[in-house]
Amino acid sequence: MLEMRGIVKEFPGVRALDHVDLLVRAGEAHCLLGQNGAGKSTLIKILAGVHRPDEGTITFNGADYRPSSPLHALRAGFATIYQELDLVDGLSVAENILLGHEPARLGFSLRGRANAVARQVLARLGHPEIRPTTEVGRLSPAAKQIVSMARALSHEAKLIVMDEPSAALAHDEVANLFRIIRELTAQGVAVIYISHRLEEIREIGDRVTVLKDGRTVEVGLPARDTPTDRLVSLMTGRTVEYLFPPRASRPPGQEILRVEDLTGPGVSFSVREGEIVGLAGLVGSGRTEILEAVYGARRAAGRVYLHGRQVRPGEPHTMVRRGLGLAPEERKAQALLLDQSVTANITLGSLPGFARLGWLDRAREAEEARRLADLLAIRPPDPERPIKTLSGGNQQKAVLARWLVGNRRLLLLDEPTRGVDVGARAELYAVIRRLADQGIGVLLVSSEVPEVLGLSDRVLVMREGALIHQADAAELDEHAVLDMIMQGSLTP
Amino acid sequence: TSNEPAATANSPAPAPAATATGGNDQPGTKVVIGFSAPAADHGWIAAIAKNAEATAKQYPDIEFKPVEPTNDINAQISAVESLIQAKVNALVLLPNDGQQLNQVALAATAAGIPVINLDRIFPDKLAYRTWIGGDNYGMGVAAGHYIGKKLKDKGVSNPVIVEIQGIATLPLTQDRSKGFEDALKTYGFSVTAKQDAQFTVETGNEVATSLLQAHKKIDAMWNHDDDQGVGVLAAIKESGRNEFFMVGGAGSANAMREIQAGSSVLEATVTYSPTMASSAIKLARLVAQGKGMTDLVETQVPQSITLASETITKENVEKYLPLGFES
Amino acid sequence: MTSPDLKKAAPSGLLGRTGLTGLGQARHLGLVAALVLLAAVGLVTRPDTFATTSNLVSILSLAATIGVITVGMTFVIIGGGIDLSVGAIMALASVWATTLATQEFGPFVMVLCALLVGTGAGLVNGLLISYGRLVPFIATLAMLVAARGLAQRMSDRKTQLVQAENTALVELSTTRWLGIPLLVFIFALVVALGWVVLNRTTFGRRTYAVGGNPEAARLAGINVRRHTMLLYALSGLCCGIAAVLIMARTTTGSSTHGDLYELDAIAAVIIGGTLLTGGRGTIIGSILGLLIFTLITNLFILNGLNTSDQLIAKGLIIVVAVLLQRRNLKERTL
Amino acid sequence: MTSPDLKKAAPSGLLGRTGLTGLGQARHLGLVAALVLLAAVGLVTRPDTFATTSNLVSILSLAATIGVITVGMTFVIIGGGIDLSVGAIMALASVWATTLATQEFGPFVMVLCALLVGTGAGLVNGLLISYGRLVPFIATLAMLVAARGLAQRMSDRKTQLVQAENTALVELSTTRWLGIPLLVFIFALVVALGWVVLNRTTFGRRTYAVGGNPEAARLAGINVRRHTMLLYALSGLCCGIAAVLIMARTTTGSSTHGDLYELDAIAAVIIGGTLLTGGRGTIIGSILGLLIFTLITNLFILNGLNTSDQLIAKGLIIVVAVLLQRRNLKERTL
Ligand SMILES: Nc1ncnc2c1ncn2[C@@H]1O[C@H](COP(=O)(O)OP(=O)(O)OP(=O)(O)O)[C@@H](O)[C@H]1O
Ligand SMILES: Nc1ncnc2c1ncn2[C@@H]1O[C@H](COP(=O)(O)OP(=O)(O)OP(=O)(O)O)[C@@H](O)[C@H]1O
Ligand SMILES: [Mg+2]
Ligand SMILES: [Mg+2]
Repeated sequence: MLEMRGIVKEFPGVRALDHVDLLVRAGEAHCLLGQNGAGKSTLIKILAGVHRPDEGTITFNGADYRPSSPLHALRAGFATIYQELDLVDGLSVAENILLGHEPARLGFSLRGRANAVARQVLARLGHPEIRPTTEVGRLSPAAKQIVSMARALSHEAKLIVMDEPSAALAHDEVANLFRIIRELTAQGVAVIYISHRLEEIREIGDRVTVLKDGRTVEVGLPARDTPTDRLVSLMTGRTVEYLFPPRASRPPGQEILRVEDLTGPGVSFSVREGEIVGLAGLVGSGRTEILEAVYGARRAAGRVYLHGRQVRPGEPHTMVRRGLGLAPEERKAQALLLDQSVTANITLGSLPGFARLGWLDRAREAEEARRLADLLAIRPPDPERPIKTLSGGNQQKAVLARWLVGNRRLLLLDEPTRGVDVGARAELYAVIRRLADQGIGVLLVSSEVPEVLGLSDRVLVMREGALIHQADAAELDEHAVLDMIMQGSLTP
Repeated sequence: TSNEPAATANSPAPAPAATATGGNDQPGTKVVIGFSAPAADHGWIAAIAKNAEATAKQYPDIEFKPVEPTNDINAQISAVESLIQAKVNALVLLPNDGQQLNQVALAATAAGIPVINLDRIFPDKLAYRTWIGGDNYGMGVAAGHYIGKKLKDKGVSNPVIVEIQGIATLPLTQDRSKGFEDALKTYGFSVTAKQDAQFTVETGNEVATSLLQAHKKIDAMWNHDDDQGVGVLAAIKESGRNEFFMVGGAGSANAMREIQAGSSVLEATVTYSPTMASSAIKLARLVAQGKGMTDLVETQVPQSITLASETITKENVEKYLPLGFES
Repeated sequence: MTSPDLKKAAPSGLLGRTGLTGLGQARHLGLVAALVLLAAVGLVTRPDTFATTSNLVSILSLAATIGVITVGMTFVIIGGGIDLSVGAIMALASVWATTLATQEFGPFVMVLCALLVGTGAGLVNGLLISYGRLVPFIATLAMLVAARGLAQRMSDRKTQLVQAENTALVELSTTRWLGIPLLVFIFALVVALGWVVLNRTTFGRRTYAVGGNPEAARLAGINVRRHTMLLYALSGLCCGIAAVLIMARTTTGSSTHGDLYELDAIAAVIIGGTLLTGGRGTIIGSILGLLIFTLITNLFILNGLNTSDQLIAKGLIIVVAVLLQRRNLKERTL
Repeated sequence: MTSPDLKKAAPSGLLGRTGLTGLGQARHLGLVAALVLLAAVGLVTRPDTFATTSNLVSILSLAATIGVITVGMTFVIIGGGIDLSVGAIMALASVWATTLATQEFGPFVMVLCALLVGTGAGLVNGLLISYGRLVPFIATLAMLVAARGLAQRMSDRKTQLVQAENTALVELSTTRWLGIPLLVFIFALVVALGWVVLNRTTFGRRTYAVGGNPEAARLAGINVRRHTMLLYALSGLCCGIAAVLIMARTTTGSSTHGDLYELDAIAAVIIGGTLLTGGRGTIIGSILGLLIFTLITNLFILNGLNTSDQLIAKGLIIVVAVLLQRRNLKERTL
């Protein structure tokens, strides 16, 4: 049904796609795999009419297809869920879903009809509780992701492209998403699905195309039968062994952080030197709120103690001076200076460390950035590039790198591996563990339960703003945790 | 300046000396006089507002009602409308632009309020009871004659004459330039270059700086306005040029002091005195009280009064200095 | 994500359906409070004149010209742009419509001429910005100087009177209906139309998208460039209408009309809660903002303060008015 | 992606390391091209006067006052704000420094007074914006009107001359060193200092961060409010320096000084490639932008064009100058 051949796309200084082929059949769920920066998003943006290819041909249902604009692509039957959330905060949910193809008569929008359509699509996605009239800017990231999906579904598309739709979703939501994908493929709609979670690909995918450094290394592998090792080695060019680094052998040291009744009664716990504490829970269960409250980025009830002394988290800058660092959840809105270089983004959190009397030592800055770019395998490995030209996963690595500079005592990591590929993930885990071994405390939020269990020493389970369980990670397994976080919270 | 007995009634206007010679200054019926003028962002206009207020204060029978000065036509119309609503007994109006406020002045007249038109004239004679103002054309003529005569006496042929205007879109600027041009023509001269400034020190300075670059040798310069003249003189001093002489305009105290000191290129200035505002208030009072001007034979205040523009030089500056306005 | 959580985030309220909820209302409340406060000052200081019909009518007449421009400006700013050329375009339209050549054809053609000139100049802005890719600030600044220059040339820097045979035009300002001059009705009509277009048509809703997230709008299949162009044309049209009103009020066309209107209009829009970064804002807010400014001026007129004190007081009042509608740092922009 | 590819993208050159690479340079090339073009016009039309030292010096002297203000404005705009009050603050500082009471203490105290008044007014702006949470447009607009009002009150609307005993101040403009007036050196010094602070210090780096993404800057541990406040104080300080220069040039302090400087300064900054949304921009660009404006005016006066034609031509030249440095739609903002 869709055939892309020999696609080449160059950005200034980077050949993002180098003769890529992709074949998609009607009614299949076709997965795209590849490391961060492999060119997945670029490829699907070509399909969506955002970028124009420098070379190559595309045929769709036998006819030549050359999208000149997103509008053209939508009309041709291609709908896309983009990796970066692209919604308009000032408009309502329904207006966002139907943006560009609003039901209208003589230019007057028919809001009743629009709300009805939106309600219907949201219901189909299993979220009747998102009201079509709510302003999108007030929704949580997860709800925004749902709205993005609803927008793609609202088109009568023949092919739907999903670029890491699950990155912002928790377990139960992913199941919902897969139900929809199955419905679509059953109706003959093709789906191109991009994700860094191999188990998802195994579950939903029919066939897999693997990209590496802008080239196709394998086309149309059967998704269910190809061994994981094989996929990983195709992507990374090597084998990734044991995913999670071994836990510390020595017991954790002195207490760094203690909170009491933070954000709500009963939310009390502590983090010690050399300890990684994981927060498990569904999206919206209040984990981000805890991190932000500790960091002084959000006013909240409760008490915070650092090294045994009570502090008033004022503003983030006071907490940073006390040795804390937060890698926030939404990298584009909360972490990145898109126009600046990777270096400037990395050193932003520790500028005084690179300066004497306010005067920057830029050589040292560049050196440190280069070291971290190597350590985290940021690609392209040139820290002077503007960060906005990096792929999503590589930007995420730069966000983490910011707090690997200087002497932090406690790191607050909110979904640190969002959008990071398998290979790089293993390296990140190793880096985090190494930090802990050096005596730093880590408070980690992740929506991927295996990640929380595998990386943490201790796990806190959250549900609807309450801390419902604390235990050593070794004492828990995935099922037990899932049971706890989902209990009673599934929509009837 | 307006305290010439021929022009107004019987008292020198700016100084608060109410030396009444006739019976006109005797308290009469109480009158409310509305006053509206452009925003006082300029020394001359500021002097207008101040003179008006000072004069009104001299008379216990005047209730002075100024409204917000503004440079926005639309707002000035509103301001005048509010005075009409307030049913003042007489209006003294210095419009931003006579044509544009003509309609509202007509409305005032129709409402039975006599309008004393100050300086910038309404095109429609029905719009005002009396006009009093300076002679912009005459000012240009005075400056032109001074420069023309002096150059002629020196025997300069083809002189470079530079003119620095005020705000170009004001009719008064165009009148001044016209008078200047016409007067120079009688000597066979013409203006070599002219540029407009904004009546401010700073713009005068900027324009003069560039003009001095454009013309390496200048014979004479006329600057329309002594306010901006401060900046013009600073630019001339900075450049160290002194091969030419300069004539100012309006007659500020500062310009007169320069002329008196004789240390700069400024040799003369032609007057356009803000004392006219004082006279206008007096006229408004007389009109509202139904009086005439006791020095004249007429039983009523005349319909129009034009002030003469005089030339102040080192010889006569002594006499004018007390009347100069502090810009 | 569970349904209770989402519900927490979901707002409710009167304006829930316009997409500008909670916040929007609070903002307008602040503006209304400021207006009420100013009105109270008026009532106390000038009990005799302030609350008279004729004074209120005169406030509205004063607000009308710049009010029409403010409506267009609101669209442009919500759409992520800015228009510095509004006053100059109005001046050019008024001059063009009052040339003797145009006046020959009677008042109807004069109005048409003003509207066309306004829209045309706006269209040039729009083309420069959307297809020429100039930043709006620069493109409209260039239009500002060029349009004023052209207006000066056309009029030879003279004020052009509306001829006696075309007094029908002037009657917009002098004829009253229910005691209110026609031009106030025109103002009201433009505001109402602006509100309808912004809130009830796809054009209006897309304006929020184009200003709030142009990239997202483009990805959603909106022709962002054409839309941007139309926004400036719309603003130009509003300037044309304003030119008609100013001709009616002053009986003239002049290259000096509308000097610094751009600042007043932008200030009104921003005080009304529209962000200079685009994507948010309301017509009502802008008009309330404008009325605050007009009311301040009116109070000063009535109380005859001297200019310097006025300016100082105006500065303080602006600060207080806005403190009444304090906004949080996240939304901070220009 | 291979390493040779990367090298291509890696910038070299003066600005290479600031993170504003390639693009930044290309932008400046456009501005330089526009300047060269204008200079060529000057050479052709007025071969006798244009390229003389004294004309070039006079262009720089004219640019100096507003140039100093432009440096401060560049900081504020990169930091995500805007400052409409620059001209008014300069006027206030010049008036305050030339009151008879101040002048008694001699030129040194006058300079100090101007700098303090400027910084103080800027600080008030900063406090209103960062702690009072007013949008910068409104806060500085309020400062504009209030500062002008105060300047008018202080000076009683009169132009205040620098007294004879304080001519040391005026000598900044009349004394020359290597044929160049001291005030041009002051201008150059301020530009150089501004460049260093913006490109080589943590303060400068933070300015980009605060303007580019205030939330990210806050979460990275930057005290965004304090920084914002300091930016406006810095802009105020620049206005104070500008006040000293204008006093030296015009030998006066006056409430009319610096009228509409805000527009000129903002236009120069934006033509220089700084985005009104903040986070990007260079001092060099702003100064080049300013020189373009100054050069245009100089050329017009040398050639004796009348104002109307000047305005029309100015509009066209701005458009052409910016088309020379066309920018793509994605970067479009204000
Ligand atoms: N606008 C751009 N300008 C320059 N380079 C770009 C641009 N967009 C993408 N690239 C580069 O193209 C390459 C492919 O990026 P792309 O976003 O397609 O990766 P991806 O496979 O989607 O990665 P991820 O899994 O991290 O999302 C990267 O090297 C990236 O730096
Ligand atoms: N800006 C906001 N305005 C209003 N409510 C909010 C806002 N941000 C979060 N909330 C609410 O606060 C609660 C906790 O949200 P929080 O983001 O801390 O959850 P979380 O467990 O970290 O989920 P996620 O994985 O999405 O970050 C949720 O009910 C959410 O709806
Ligand atoms: Mg991607
Ligand atoms: Mg979270």
